[in-house]
Amino acid sequence: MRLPKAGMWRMPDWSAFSYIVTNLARFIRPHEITFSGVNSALPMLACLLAKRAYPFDFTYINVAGGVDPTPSKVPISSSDPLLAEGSRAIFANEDFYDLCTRGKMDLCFLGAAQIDGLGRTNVSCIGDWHSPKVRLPGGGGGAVMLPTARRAVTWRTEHSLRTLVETLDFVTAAGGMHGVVTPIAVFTKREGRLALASWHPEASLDEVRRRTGFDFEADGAGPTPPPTQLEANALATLDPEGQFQRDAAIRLR
Amino acid sequence: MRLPKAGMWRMPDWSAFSYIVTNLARFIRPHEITFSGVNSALPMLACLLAKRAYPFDFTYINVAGGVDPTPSKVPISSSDPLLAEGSRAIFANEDFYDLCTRGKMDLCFLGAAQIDGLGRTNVSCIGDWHSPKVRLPGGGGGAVMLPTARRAVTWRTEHSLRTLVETLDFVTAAGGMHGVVTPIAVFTKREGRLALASWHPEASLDEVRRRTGFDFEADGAGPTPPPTQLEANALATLDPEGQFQRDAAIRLR
Amino acid sequence: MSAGTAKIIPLQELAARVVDGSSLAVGGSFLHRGPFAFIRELIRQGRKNLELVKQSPGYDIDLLCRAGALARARAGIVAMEGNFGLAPWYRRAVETGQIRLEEHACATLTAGLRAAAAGVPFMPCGGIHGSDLPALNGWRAILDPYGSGQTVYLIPRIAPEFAVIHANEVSEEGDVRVYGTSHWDRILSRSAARVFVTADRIAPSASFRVQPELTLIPHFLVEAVSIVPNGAWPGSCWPSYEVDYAAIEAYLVDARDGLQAHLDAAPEGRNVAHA
Amino acid sequence: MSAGTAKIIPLQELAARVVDGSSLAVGGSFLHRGPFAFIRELIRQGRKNLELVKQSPGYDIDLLCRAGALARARAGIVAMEGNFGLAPWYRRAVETGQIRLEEHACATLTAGLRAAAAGVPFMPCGGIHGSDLPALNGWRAILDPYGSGQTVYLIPRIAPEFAVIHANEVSEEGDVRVYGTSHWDRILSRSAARVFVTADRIAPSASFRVQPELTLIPHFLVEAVSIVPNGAWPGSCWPSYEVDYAAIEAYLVDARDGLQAHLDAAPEGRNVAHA
Repeated sequence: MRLPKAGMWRMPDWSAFSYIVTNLARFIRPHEITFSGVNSALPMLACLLAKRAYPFDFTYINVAGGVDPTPSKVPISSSDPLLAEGSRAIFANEDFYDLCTRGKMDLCFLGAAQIDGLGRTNVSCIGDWHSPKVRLPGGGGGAVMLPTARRAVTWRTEHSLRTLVETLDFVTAAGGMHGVVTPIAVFTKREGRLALASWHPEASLDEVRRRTGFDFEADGAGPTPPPTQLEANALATLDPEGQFQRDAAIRLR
Repeated sequence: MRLPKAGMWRMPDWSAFSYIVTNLARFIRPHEITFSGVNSALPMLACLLAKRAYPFDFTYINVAGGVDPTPSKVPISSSDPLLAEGSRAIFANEDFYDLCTRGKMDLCFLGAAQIDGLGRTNVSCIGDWHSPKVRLPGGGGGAVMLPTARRAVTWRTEHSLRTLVETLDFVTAAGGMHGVVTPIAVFTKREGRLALASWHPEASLDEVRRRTGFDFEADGAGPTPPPTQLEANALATLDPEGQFQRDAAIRLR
Repeated sequence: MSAGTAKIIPLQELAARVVDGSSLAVGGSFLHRGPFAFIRELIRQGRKNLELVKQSPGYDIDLLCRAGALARARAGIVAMEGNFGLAPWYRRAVETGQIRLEEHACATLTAGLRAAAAGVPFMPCGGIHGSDLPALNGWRAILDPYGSGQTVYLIPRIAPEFAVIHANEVSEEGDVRVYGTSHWDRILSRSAARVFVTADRIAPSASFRVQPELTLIPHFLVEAVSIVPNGAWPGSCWPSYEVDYAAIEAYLVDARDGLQAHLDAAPEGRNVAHA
Repeated sequence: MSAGTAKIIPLQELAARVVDGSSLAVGGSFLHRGPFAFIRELIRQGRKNLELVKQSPGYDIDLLCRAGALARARAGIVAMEGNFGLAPWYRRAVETGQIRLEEHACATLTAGLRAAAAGVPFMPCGGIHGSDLPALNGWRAILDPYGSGQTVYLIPRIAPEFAVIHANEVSEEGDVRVYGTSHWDRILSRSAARVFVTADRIAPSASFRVQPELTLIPHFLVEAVSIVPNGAWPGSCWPSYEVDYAAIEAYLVDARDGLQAHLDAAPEGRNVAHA
């Protein structure tokens, strides 16, 4: 990814919502199989954006059994059967999990509540599992898909010391984390630990460090390249009234 | 099964073919799930006969994925897709094997080349497995279905010292054998060993003993009750030109 | 089960067959094609101490917790989904110890169900390494006895007493057809001892004969069926109806008699279910 | 594999991708919906030292043995079926040691394929107790670590390099539809590293969009497809054509040049395959 020269960047209005969706989409590679699951509106939008914005072909499968679907509208629920509209096959749950565990899933988007410096995730609980302060959604795809997908990418709508932590309250899933996207930063795994790849043009390396609970390398990191016209247009098409952006209610700070 | 008084019986023309098909059908019980597989023309005919001749309902599933099919004609091959004609579902191979291993298959018809007194079967080879005199079809359903079906029933078109043996050349399958039908006899399992239930009216206990390679109990055995009118009619409907009977070419002696 | 016997009964009679303390596998996923009218009927009948088994429950498990009908859950991921986030009454039930949770990954729950479907005591499952879930649940890993050097976790059999599926269409005889994804319904219908189905409508048996490949569950695996139009409300049943988000918003208001109001607002009346 | 790329190629090119010594899982069962034109094309191209993996091979394995193309087989039950009994050239090949057989029950072969499909090194399989097959194949049994007292056999992973399926219809993009039973084709298509398909005809992509539930194998699992009308000859392809018993009878005559005569009699010519 070619980065503009640091410091030169001016773009006051790259929303945290657009930042996360766009940077999730940028993890998608040509001719690969990419999966989005339940509770995953942002990755769903990222996959649909990539289909529109990028000049290459890839296979998008989702938890609704869709295979390269052409939904007549974008559903609020990322597991909505609308996501199989226009699909020529139904590739249901048992099938896509087996695809992943046998090593043929190239890219999986998986949710997380807490993420540590090793790219492990907690989606189970805040506090002790047996008497939780907050009971979270739980295991889901992570424990099986994170270690078996060729690449897994997660996102967090809050970048803070309680979401990007040194120590997880519970290790729900560990293994193949490849990338993490937050409102202000993109991390990728390097030598077994998350390293900063780039930061939101309105943020800075200092801010990312201040708001991150684990240590990380940042060699070669700089401001994230802005959305291309194609990326911006694609997202505008997917969210014409900005409803998803409003519902997501994500802030940089 | 009520038996006519021994000795009184007169019926010169109960063919070995009809004897096997009819007695296989008589193992089918009301409201149960019964399965016929590949290489199983006689059990296929038995299931179709039972549907026509017996005053009770049962579920007939087969290796062609058929569930209570109504084939427009009776196929030569017992795995012919014709056996799913008229079926409201396709219950394919993985499904009926799982049904059996989880203990919900009531009655399975399974082929055999050799059968021993314990009701174990050899369908693998004559002679040593590693340098066989005759390589037989092999494992098939037996090793998994025989021990897991609630009842398994087999048949042999030749009743002789080389087919009903004291010692199998190879134990392909062992376990839940419930009954065996030959051109001259019906065996059922009793206290872990095959016992004679009845013999062909034209045969005798002596003849069955002479032509059987293993010892067996015969308490309460007598001539097999002849085909009822309904059984005879049903078989006539299934094999109007006697083609199956000719192809099977089964002899009493 | 035998073929052809009349299997279509009223919803109340279907729900009445589930006794207190039963383990119940529930079809669908989150807000989509779940047997929600059946779940509500269980609550109307005052069922208690149930166990719910489902990879991704949400509205259903929250409703059961809110009604105090649930004692145990085996689940992969629990949320209302859409934009509703966590399932509030479920969350409270776990945090206060009102229910006992066995936390799974969706695929480990499925592995346990596959073990039941295949009649074996356990099923291997890929992944899991590095997770705290095995220690939590007592899952054992074994080294491949065939020398690959791989260590694999074995998930113990999960055999629910009941599976309840909501389908688009059934035949008079109880054959089941769904449109769009089957979610986890196939494996649920093969792993439970008894399979119940609710369906939006009856379709002609002839239509099943024309396309038997579309039948997800054959009649002989199904004990009983109720015809419940809109039975997946407030969830979706593709392609017939979408999620009723307003109804879920209303459900989530923590008002006195809120549960009863929600039950009363449901499309299935006391008598609708009679087919 | 990516979506949309042109996957439809001539039969000769499809068969040419299978190199000598490959392990090949073959679809269908006995005389029904097998990719028999593909098998014949392998023989025309003089392929050698192949391994065949199939629960119930018959005509296909016999043909490969007759042509001297086969070195190994993993099979459950082998016969010509119909009224033809044993597969004569296969039988001879085993009896003379021309091929090495790994004898399975159909369900143990399937368990091995399921292990590959699920990415685990082995798969438990019910039954088998008391059979000589485990000793023959070195299958291990383990005691249920969860205390049921059950002992269960573990079947090692079986991962063929290729699966070849004959289908009724494919889309231009390579989606696969079959009518009637799918035999073992689903699990073959999920366990092999590369999936090839021959099909009687192309069906409009729109027809797949209307009923995606009927698609057995989605395009992205399929590497390449050849359109081969009557590609299952002399076997059946329901509901299009039945078994050609006369042709099989002719095939079974042990005449000089009998094999060549049979190959020449096949409907697929050198060029028919071009789509």
